[in-house]
Amino acid sequence: MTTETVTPSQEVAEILLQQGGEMLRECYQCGTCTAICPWNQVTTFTIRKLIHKAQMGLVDFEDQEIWRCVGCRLCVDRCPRGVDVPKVIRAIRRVVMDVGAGVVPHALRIADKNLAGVGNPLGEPREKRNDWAKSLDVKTFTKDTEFLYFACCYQCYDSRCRAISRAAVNILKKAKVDFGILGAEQVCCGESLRKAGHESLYQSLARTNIEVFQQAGVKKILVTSPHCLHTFRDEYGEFGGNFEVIHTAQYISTLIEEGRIKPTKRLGKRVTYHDSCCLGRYAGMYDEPRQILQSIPGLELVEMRNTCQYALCCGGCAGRLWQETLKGERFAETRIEQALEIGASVLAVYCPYCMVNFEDSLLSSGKSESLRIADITELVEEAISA
Amino acid sequence: MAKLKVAFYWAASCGGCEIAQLEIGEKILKVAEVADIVFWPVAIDAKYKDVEAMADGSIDVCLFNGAIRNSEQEHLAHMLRKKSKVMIAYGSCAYEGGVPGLANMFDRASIFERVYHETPSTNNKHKVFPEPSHKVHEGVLCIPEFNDTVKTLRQTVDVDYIIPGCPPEEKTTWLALTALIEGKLPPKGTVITDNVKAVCDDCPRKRDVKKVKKVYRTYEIITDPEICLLEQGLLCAGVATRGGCGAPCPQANMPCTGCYGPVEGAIDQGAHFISAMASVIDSKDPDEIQKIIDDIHDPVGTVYRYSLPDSLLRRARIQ
Amino acid sequence: MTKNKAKVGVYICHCGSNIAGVVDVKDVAAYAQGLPSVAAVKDYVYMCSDPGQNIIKEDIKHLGLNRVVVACCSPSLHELTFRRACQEAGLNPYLFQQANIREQCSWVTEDAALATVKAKALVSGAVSRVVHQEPLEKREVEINPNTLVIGGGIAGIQAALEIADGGYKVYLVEKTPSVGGHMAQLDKTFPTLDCSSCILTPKMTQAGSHPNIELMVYSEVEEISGYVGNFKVKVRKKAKYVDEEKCTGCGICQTKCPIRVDSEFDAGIGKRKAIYTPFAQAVPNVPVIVAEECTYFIKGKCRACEKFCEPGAIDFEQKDEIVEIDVGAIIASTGYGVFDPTPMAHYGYGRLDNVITSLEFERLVSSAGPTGGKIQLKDGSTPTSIAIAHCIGSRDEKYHEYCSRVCCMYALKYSHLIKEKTEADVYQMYIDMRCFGKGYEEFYKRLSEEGVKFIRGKVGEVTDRAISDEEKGKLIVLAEDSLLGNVMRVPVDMVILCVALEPQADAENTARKLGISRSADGFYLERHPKLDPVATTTDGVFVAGCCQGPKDIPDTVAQASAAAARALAMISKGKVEVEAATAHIDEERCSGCRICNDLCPFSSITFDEEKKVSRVNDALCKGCGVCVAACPSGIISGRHFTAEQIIAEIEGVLA
Amino acid sequence: MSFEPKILGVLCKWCSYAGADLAGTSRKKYAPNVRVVRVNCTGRVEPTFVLKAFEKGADGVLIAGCHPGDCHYLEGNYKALRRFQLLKKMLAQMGIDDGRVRLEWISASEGERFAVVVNEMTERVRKLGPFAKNGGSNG
Repeated sequence: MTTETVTPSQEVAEILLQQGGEMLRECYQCGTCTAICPWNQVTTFTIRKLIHKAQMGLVDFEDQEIWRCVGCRLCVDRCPRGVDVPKVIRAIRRVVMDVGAGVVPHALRIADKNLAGVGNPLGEPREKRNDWAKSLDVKTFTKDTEFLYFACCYQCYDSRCRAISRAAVNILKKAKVDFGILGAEQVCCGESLRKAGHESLYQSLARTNIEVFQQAGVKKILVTSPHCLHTFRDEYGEFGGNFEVIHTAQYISTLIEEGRIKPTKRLGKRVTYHDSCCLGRYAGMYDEPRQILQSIPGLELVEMRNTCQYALCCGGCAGRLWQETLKGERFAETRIEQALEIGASVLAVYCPYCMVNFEDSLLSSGKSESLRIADITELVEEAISA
Repeated sequence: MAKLKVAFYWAASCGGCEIAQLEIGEKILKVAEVADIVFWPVAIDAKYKDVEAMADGSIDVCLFNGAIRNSEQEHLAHMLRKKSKVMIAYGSCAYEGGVPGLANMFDRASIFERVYHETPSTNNKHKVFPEPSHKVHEGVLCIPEFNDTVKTLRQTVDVDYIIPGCPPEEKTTWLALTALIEGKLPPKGTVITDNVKAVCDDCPRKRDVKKVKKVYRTYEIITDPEICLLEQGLLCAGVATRGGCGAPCPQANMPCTGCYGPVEGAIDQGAHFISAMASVIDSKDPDEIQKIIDDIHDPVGTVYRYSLPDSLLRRARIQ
Repeated sequence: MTKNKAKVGVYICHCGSNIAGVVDVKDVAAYAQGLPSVAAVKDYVYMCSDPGQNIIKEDIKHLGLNRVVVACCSPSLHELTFRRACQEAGLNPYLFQQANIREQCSWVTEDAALATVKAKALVSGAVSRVVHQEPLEKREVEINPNTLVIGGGIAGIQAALEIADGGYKVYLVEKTPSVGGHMAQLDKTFPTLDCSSCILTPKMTQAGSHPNIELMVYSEVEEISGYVGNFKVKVRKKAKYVDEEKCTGCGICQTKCPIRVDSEFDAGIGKRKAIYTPFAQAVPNVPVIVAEECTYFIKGKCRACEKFCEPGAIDFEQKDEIVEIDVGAIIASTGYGVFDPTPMAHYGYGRLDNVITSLEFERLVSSAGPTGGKIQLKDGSTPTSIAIAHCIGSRDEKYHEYCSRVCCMYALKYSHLIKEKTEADVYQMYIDMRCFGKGYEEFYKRLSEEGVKFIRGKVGEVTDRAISDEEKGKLIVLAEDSLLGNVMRVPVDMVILCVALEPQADAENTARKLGISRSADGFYLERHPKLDPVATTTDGVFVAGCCQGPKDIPDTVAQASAAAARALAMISKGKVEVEAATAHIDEERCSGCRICNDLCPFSSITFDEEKKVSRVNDALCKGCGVCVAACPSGIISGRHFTAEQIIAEIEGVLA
Repeated sequence: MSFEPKILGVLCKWCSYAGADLAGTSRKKYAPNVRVVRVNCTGRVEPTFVLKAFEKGADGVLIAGCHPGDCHYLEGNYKALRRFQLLKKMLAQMGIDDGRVRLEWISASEGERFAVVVNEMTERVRKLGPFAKNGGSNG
């Protein structure tokens, strides 16, 4: 250990405040966040110390630890000073992504480059954005259409996730909902990118979408990703985009309640539901997904430990989906074990990121035989296709 | 006893006061027994020069309604003052400027611009605006000069009594006429009503302590007919308005708009109303207070609906 | 005296060179001479000196002045001086007005010429105002020498005893069946570790038997009206169904009663009967029957207690009784409530057996408690390790932002008691150790020597999910040791949650009855946080103990004594002066619109439903003028601050 | 000659008047344009006073009282705030510049601040020029 004369770096502290980290001043270093941070179940991650370094202006921007936080908000709900930790972390990341200090992890840089170039993190061509809807006969949104259905990038391009958007379309059609889709001019919602710290690019994505929506005369948007929900509903307003944004969890539960769709086909399975951070702690939607599941005949709903506001993150928020997490440190693995522990044969999710993460971990852990990962949208589609 | 000589005049007004004078119904016969009308442009053909020819002080009472908007009205006010023993400002316009007084939110130039140029139905490319005098072949044409600022009768001539209201209620008019007929005139300057308290005193609605979280316009809310309108978020000016009208508006589910003017002794009706209203806004948070206030769309028009020319500021400042 | 005949004397002070060095006082004097109603103008080197004051007094007597203006320093310095001078010369002191041409003119203005202009304006304002000023009489009200103390915890007992020993009557109202409060529930007290009941019981007995104290237990204050010196209080004495005169306190009824319910006194970890005294040393030692729990009241049969009561003290016919008392002063010592940690589900309280609150532990460790002082787990076994979690519900913006002040110290006390009675390891999970009192730091040191382990970090979670063999069957406490930067999983048998002290659940209601305010945290608001910590915004109402904010026993006792001293001072004076410059409603012109009703911070405005007019109670009004400014009819006048006077001054200074 | 604005200052006696006194005892020099009237509390200030001041030749009005939470009468300053916010809206409609009326919280210990506020306000009003008493040409 060396002794050094520490001059807390005022400039760095100031920049962090400017980048939206004001809340860090409130922290009194009690360590509650560290104590409950899910990372500490698999490795060591002293988030409290990182915040203290930020307070002192002593953050090491080259340290890869600053990319670890998944923004799951578990700590926010328990912080006695109400510090919005993900916002503090976001401010630190902005210094790297936007201001140019430190090092951007390689995998994140690729996703970032893709977003800047082709408007989606997967690097797929723009013009193929609507390929998933081919053969489904979905009408294009016009200003007389009630809802715009916005599919998440993964639901547009990822082969596994396309099933979700396709299921959603089938449900909506069956319920005779007046909806349409827009074309390749749409881009990624940018939610994860913002949490990963690239504010300027996020804002340009957001503005693009807002313009596309406004020009098309969009008022109401249906989404199947809670990430889109969060940023469309809670963040686009900052840039003049004010839309009524509804996640299918909410909308489908209403359709069922109103009898516009009827889940009649039995699903004789033990199903557990994984609350995604964005739909759960961010949007507070815990009941709707469970109500939908319980409306499916024969389905037995069981709960894992850590559910609802205490749910464990899948590990894919805040840009972590695009980065490599070492085997043994993946929350998705823990979650799959938890599901198997209670004898579930289906792990239901309501978020494409969770889907991608769980499918990945399931494959690498070789447990594909014993557990099926399914989006609730898919389960509903099956149940109503009698 | 010789019959009373009575004059009526209307200046900047809507004509409602003329009708209100007839509201007394068959009691008019009683008036006719004791009074002769010597001048009443709305009903009797008489020329200004006839009035001019009368001796000073030869009219017993002049009931003058309407505000002073132009030079003709100003001239008549002075003339009638000279000819009359008693000058009465009849109705809100003469008393406080009234609705025409809201023109004090503008000046002559902007009013002309609007009326003679901007209105969609007007075609006046060359911006021909009224001029007090205009030379033509045959000579000079004159029309009255339009003032920048509307004035009250009291700001123009000495006034003996005031009968408030837009228009005055029948019972208020009759109260004044009875006093005249019976010769039992109150001290000069009296505003003649039968209630010195605010309109609330006449209002049958149930009143409680007041806490206003949201302000509504009348069309935005269906009110409880039993409860004070102010408590329900309507800007009822009854609290800051002289009573005597019998509170007909609140009884018809409409908030008082303040036509009887300030309560006796109050300095500025609008300022008092603002103070009272703001005091009962139920918030300590500047942003929330502002949000509540944002719903008050036209404060001046609300608190000075009839009294802008008579207020402390008298008019808006035009840049 | 009419305004037309106002004769104003204007006196310009040089204040040595303080004023005259900048302001041209002769010029100001000449200007004042020309103002309306001014009958005399003089300038003098020091107006506040005796010769200066004498000039004014002489002029009042000889020139017949009926208004006086002195242009000098700030009224906060010499308003009283000159008012007194006027009074001594026979002029009502409210006919004096001061113009501040020093602090707000000569001392702050660079340019002498502009300072003179400003001084003239200020003098003009004062002259213009003083003409409209009216004589006012200072008013005094008699003080009723009886005092009401609400709440019979240590604060209430202490305050009551102080006043009673001073020779005055005290009504001590307590809502439970016995005095003693929270202190009676405690086992030992920090840092001295003396037994709580050993020091409290004698005081309770003294309060119970003092000839000047009328104890009203099982009673609640229903309504308070009146004002300082003359409060009228309605107290509901709840039916005890036991005749106090006949009961001998033998306790047989309690052994015979078949109904067992959770004991409030034992914080729910012990049981009591439907007829009970909260604890053995209760004062008075008379049990009460809880009708909602009693079999006889519910089903109409049983009466076991009655059968065995030899003196025949059981009386099922008793009814609640409303007693009216008159008092001059009120001391609120209503204490605190205890934070319920159930909403913080991650701590497992209510779900995990051996997660308990500090108050429950207090009863557990008490030798008079349900276990006789044995520290044990729910299954009766002795714990081998205990974690003490600090700041549960305190210092937490989601619950209570404030520090509860006593937890660090009682947590240390628990460590000692645990070490004394068991072999258990003790962990303290703390954010900051706050040991501010006399002997507290020393106590901390002593406990450190006893081998207690201190982990600097707030507990994040308590779980029963073991991830290793040594965790099996244990409660695992998760906390970051922030000094090490490591997350610790601490397996223990018992977790004590140091829960916050919070305002009583009915604090809002009580505050309303008392007409006092509460601070943002919900505790009663003292008049001044530093210089007047026992008075409240309502004259004659004082606060003592935790109802004003969390505090330990020494601070509570000190505040109680202070509150008693304030009440005694009032009583011994016999009279209290009330504000003369109050608001007045002209009922002849009040329309009863009720705009003003809720604005008064001192609840001095009432509405007469019959006459439909509002009315100001002079004794409660402090003359702030908020109602005056609000009255849409302009018919509330603020004495000495009338609209006429203020507008006259405005016109004057702008002239 | 440059225009010397006349500004009415209405100060609460517990905080702001004491703050102004403190500016005096610490010999802070500031513009002589504010003429102070002392009231019990900003809660006593009627909108009428402000209008009256303009009518009587003031070019601006400064109202100052205790900081929120510090009112000697508990909440008088909040009531002043509500009235002020509504009055401001009305004055804006009447074409009266925002800079002519100001409500400030100045404590008894903020002598320095009082001086700063007075100087700022004086300069602002000086720039705005004299208040047009009648505002119309022939009215």
